[in-house]
Amino acid sequence: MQVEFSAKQVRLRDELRAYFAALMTPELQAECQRDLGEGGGPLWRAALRQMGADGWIGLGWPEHLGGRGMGPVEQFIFVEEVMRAGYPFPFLTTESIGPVLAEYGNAWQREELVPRILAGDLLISIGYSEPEAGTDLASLRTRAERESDGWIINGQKMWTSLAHFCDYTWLAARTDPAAEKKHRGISLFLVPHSDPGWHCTPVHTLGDVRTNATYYDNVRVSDQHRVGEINGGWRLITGQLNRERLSLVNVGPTAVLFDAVADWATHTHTVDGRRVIDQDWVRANLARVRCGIEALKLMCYRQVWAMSKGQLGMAEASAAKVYGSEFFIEAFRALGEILGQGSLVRADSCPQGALTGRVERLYRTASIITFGGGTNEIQRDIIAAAGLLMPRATR
Amino acid sequence: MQVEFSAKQVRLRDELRAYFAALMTPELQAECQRDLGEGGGPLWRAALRQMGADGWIGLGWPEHLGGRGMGPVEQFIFVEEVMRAGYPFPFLTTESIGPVLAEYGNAWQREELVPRILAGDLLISIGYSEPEAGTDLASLRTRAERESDGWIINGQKMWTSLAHFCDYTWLAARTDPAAEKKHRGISLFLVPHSDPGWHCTPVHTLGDVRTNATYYDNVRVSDQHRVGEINGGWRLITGQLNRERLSLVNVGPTAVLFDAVADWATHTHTVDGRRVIDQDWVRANLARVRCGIEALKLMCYRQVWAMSKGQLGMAEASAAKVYGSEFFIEAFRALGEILGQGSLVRADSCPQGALTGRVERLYRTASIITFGGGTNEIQRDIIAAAGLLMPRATR
Amino acid sequence: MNFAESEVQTDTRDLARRIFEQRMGSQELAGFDDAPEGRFDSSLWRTLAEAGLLGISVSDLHGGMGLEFAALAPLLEEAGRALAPVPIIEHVVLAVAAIEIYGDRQQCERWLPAALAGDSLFTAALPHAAEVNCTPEGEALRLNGSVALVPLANLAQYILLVVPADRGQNVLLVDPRAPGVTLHPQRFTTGETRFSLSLDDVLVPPEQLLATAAAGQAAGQWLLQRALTAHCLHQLGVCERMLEMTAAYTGERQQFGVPIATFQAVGHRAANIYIDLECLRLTARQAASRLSQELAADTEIAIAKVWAGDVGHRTSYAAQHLHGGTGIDRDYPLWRYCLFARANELALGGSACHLSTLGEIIAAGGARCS
Amino acid sequence: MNFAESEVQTDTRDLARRIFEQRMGSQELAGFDDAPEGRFDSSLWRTLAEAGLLGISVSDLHGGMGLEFAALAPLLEEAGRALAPVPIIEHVVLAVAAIEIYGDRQQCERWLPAALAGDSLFTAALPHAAEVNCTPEGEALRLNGSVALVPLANLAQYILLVVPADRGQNVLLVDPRAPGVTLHPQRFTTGETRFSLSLDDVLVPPEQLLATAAAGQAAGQWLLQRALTAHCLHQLGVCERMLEMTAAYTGERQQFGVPIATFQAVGHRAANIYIDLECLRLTARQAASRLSQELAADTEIAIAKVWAGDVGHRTSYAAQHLHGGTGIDRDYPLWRYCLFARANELALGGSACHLSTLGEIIAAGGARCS
Repeated sequence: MQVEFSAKQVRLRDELRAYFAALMTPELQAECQRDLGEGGGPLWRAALRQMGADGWIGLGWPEHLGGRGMGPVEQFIFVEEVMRAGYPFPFLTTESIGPVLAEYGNAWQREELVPRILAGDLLISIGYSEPEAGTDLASLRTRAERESDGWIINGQKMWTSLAHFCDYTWLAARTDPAAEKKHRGISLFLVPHSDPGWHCTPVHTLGDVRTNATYYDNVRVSDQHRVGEINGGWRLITGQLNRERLSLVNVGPTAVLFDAVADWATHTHTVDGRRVIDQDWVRANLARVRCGIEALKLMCYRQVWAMSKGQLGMAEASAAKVYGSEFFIEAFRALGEILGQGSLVRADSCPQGALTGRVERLYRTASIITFGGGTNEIQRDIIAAAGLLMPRATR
Repeated sequence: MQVEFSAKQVRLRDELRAYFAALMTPELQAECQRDLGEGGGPLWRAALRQMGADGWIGLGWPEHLGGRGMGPVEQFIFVEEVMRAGYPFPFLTTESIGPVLAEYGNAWQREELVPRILAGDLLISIGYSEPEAGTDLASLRTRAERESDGWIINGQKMWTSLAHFCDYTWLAARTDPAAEKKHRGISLFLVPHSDPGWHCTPVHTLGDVRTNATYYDNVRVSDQHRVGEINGGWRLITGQLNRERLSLVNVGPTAVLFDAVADWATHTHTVDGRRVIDQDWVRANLARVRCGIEALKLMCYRQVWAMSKGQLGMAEASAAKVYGSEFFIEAFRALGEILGQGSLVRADSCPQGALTGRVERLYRTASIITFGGGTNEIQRDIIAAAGLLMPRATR
Repeated sequence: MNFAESEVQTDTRDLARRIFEQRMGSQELAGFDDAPEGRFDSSLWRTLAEAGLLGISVSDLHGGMGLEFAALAPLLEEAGRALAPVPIIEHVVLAVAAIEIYGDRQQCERWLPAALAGDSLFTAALPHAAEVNCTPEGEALRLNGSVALVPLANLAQYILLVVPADRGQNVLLVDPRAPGVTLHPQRFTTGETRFSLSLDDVLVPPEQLLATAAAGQAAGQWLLQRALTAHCLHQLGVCERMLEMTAAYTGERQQFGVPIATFQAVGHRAANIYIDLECLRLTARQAASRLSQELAADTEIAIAKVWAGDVGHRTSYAAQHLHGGTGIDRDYPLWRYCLFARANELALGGSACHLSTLGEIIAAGGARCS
Repeated sequence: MNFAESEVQTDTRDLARRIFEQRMGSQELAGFDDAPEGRFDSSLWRTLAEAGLLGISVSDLHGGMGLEFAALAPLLEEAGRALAPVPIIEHVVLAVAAIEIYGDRQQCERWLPAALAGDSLFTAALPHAAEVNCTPEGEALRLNGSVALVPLANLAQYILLVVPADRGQNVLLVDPRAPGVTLHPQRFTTGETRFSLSLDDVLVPPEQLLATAAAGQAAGQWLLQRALTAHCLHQLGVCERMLEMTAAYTGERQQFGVPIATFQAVGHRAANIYIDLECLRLTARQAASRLSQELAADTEIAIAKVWAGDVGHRTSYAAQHLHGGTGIDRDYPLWRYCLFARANELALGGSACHLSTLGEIIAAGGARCS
């Protein structure tokens, strides 16, 4: 085992770090802050296309798909750096849907859509959850019915994040209501947001980030918009979610934050003249966070290495997702304690990029990934069953 | 709310503390240490009878049952002090079986046995668990069958702690194998250990403490030995367990230990000349333990106060049991870290009563009460159902 | 030993709950979510004043009820349950109490009647938020520096400040409209506007000084104890409501054909919060009880504040998680509670900080269990 | 980046596991439970020596395999899984390595062949356990003081000690039979006898000194890094076995008519340990890898030792709890693992202590993530 990057990988990382230092202009940073770290603005779009044009988005992709063929580890280095830079990278599109499309998509999807994804030109939101189908995703009710050579889709989706600036929704819909096992009757479609039957209304959240409810009223799509086999959607969903998990718990931004808080505490003095970091509890909080970052970093690296060998295990992916999502919550809390009252001030009252406002917002938004991307309860069930071969409850 | 003892209660506590300081002679302490904090030796027996003769064991009991009528709070003060003193007090007999016998027992049990319990003259072990019936107690298989005017009992019990020096086992046995609900077919008996069909073999444990497997081969008891109604045992079991929980998590010994470790760390120096307590992590460990002690103390006091008002709630008793049992584990760990390698030395290689050997043994034995006395999983189920009115799974 | 609520506590709780329930439904609360003028319902404030609730702990000489600190506990807990947009901690627990205890007769007569009647509003900031330099100027004090995150500084007649002094602390009232005082709006985590104060050569006349130097130090400590305990009690109310919502929601929300509460992982996580709340409830109320009895309470308050931080954090995340997306949807009320739990957690120092304080007490030979 | 085991690591693991599985069944282990002469299976030791496993990391000049530190990792993990009664950490990781690296040619030739052949046994104690005063006496050193909990001091030819020096540390070998050395048996938490050493004017001749003063300081640090990492790897093996036993037991044990593993609370607690083990596995192996590459490793080792303590503690209690009474019954093998998890946890400082070390590194500007 050797965790360290090769010399070539270190050069790549350094190149990327310099690249993003230049790309993240103050104007782009201000726009991203205004958009609450979610992206979608014009400068953000331009930067994404720039990354595409510069060949970064498909860095690790095989060349025949328009990538540069460098492999999963290098792709991960890119994602980690873009996230460290504070750019809201649309990793759901590029790192989870893109690869599934490349593997299971039809000719149009592979030849038209995938290249546009790698060019930073196409964005896709995910439509799985419904009001009555959250953790029990297989019970979804949105229906797609055959109509001549296409499909007509009706239903409603919840938490369709980013949909308001994406081009398509990656939609799970029921195509066989009579299937004995519910999850066997589901197919996947790419629904263009240009369809007149597609509607999107904002849902405002604790973290201020906007998400969406999306509505499908007699949306008509050609059969070309179907992904994979009819009634074969479940496999695509689990494949997409497995890939999503690794991106969700990317440790880059938290590592940057740790360094910044540690440096701040080293250079800031309390009223009584001591350095902040000379308070015992400040050190203890930092040390605890540092231990967690190291573990999560290793879990992610190990997984991306396993992907490069085609060995990604289900239990390991779930373990990283559970650990990372719960660790972030504790990390933001511990770092917030160090910043004290300052971390109760919202970013829009702080100087741009101030640590305090960042931690305030991160603490407020951290719960999403403990239930999003497959609840941690389900992930623990998976670990017990797939990782420890423990029998499952029959339900 | 006023947590503090009344002046009268403070005097009682002080009187008890002085009493036990005298009672716990070095010889008795040595015997208790030899018996691994479990009791059963001749000096231990003599001291128990002395407490009985001095009127302490029944301190809080009503006068018509042979007590001094001072109430549950005063009874709890007594138990806390006897446990603080390091005397292995047989609280299962005195604080849980005794009261149930007094409430549900027949004339012989109330008039003969209860007074002997309060005199420190009668000890009772508990026989519930079986090889196949642990958490699922209602599935127990030990059978009691009618035979003329008495009962004939056959079966095996596990974890019959203290049985090897007790006089009776408080035994749960199936009396109606046909009962539709398994827990409706159980009755309780007091089985005298003098019966030739009663056998006891030691089971040695991680904590060195001996427990027992007990065997019942055609044990014959008169109907007088039955407690409560035929097939009405379940209620007695839950009543006994509810009372047991409070004793299991008595905070007294841990409070004494905390003080001792804090004082030790204040007066001991590290190799580099600092006081042990001047290390930041030592303070943090102590502070964390201190917070837990305070919470557990208040939970126990609140419950004993509720008992004095006849209001003991099921969810609160379960909460104290779960919290206390899991807190002890963390407390012993944190205090052990402070003592360092010393807490890896067994008491028999330490000076009598040394902190190090005490913590070594406590850490080793601490898991028992997370599954004993009703597993913490069951307790959490109870809290969710009885405390939060959440629906339960049908099983 | 007595764990029962006193009759007057029960009365206060019932009265406060009735008022808050009548006046502070989800819709009313929504009106204060991003309140640009601060989170203050003047009409609710007047109702509380008329009910006598602003004077619970003030002597009847000054028109109050003359009750002990513990009588305030139910009001604080209920304010937490309701997220009532009224400055009970700053006005009642701190400013009014400071005037009554440390003010002279003139100061009491000048300010207390209007403060109890709801006619004049006070706010407060303790040293935790203040970087202020005080220099004597005759009998007055000259202030320079800044104070962060003062609620309602724009509406208050006076701001109670506790600031460092040469020897000890100074406890004084600053007029937010006095020359040299500038208010800068700051958006607080809960969404409302608070204010950062700049103090440039602000002169505080002697009639606005309540306690200075060594006496001020004692007064500052006394106020800090009250403020910490008040945040713990408020936190208790906030967390209780979060747990109630979670138990109810998971009991109704169906997935896989059953209420999700029937999944053991869900029930047990809620049970853990139940236990946590027991710990917070008992330690917070104990702190209030000791303050009432004027017993030493530094240890008990530090312990309660550690629990208030830990339990607030854990309850908030458990509640969000068990609600799934609903927990963060601003159309469902939980999200607001999460923010107030965070505010209480960090008010006057988080758990790690108070754990360290407790460690210092222990290292100095205190906080023994005997 | 490469997370695969090297071929030689796989070979070592396979070989070690085969030997331990053949030789160390429950019954064999039971024979060492309360070993009054210390926990040492001399026959197993000879087998390991014959298989070359005592010399993995020793240069082929001295008859070893000449492999890097990481090649020892599988041996340490397997020793943990098997609870093998052999002093791999003291003899192989510490004493033999110290002689090879810090000894001169004579010392190497004198001791290494017999040590690798299993003919002479070494043990070791680092400063954590030592309160020893060293004074020079010509070219020799005079020792006074005591050393706690030395395993197999009764059987060893020499004891490697790292003790404080005037400027730095001294690394030396003490003959337990030398005048002035007294061994006092101490019963260790695992049940076996270890020894407290009294050193009264013990003279250590120059040919038993390996490194002194500043050089000794560096040597002592180097040995401490190896010892800490070795305990983490051993802990990994110990905890892996506990989790395997727990998954198997709960999958078979029936209550309420179903295997208890099907209760979500049981499955999730086991899943938490699975996650914990990932953390320990990756951080411990990373520490070994950095030592192999002779990279700076203080931060990574401190992190691994924090995990080793936390994971050992949590795994032990989860395993005991999920086994119910069976977990503490000495007729079932789990209990032994619990004790070794505790021993590894506290060896050379527990998690709290190493967390504090890490905090110091951070405060000095180190341990950044970039």
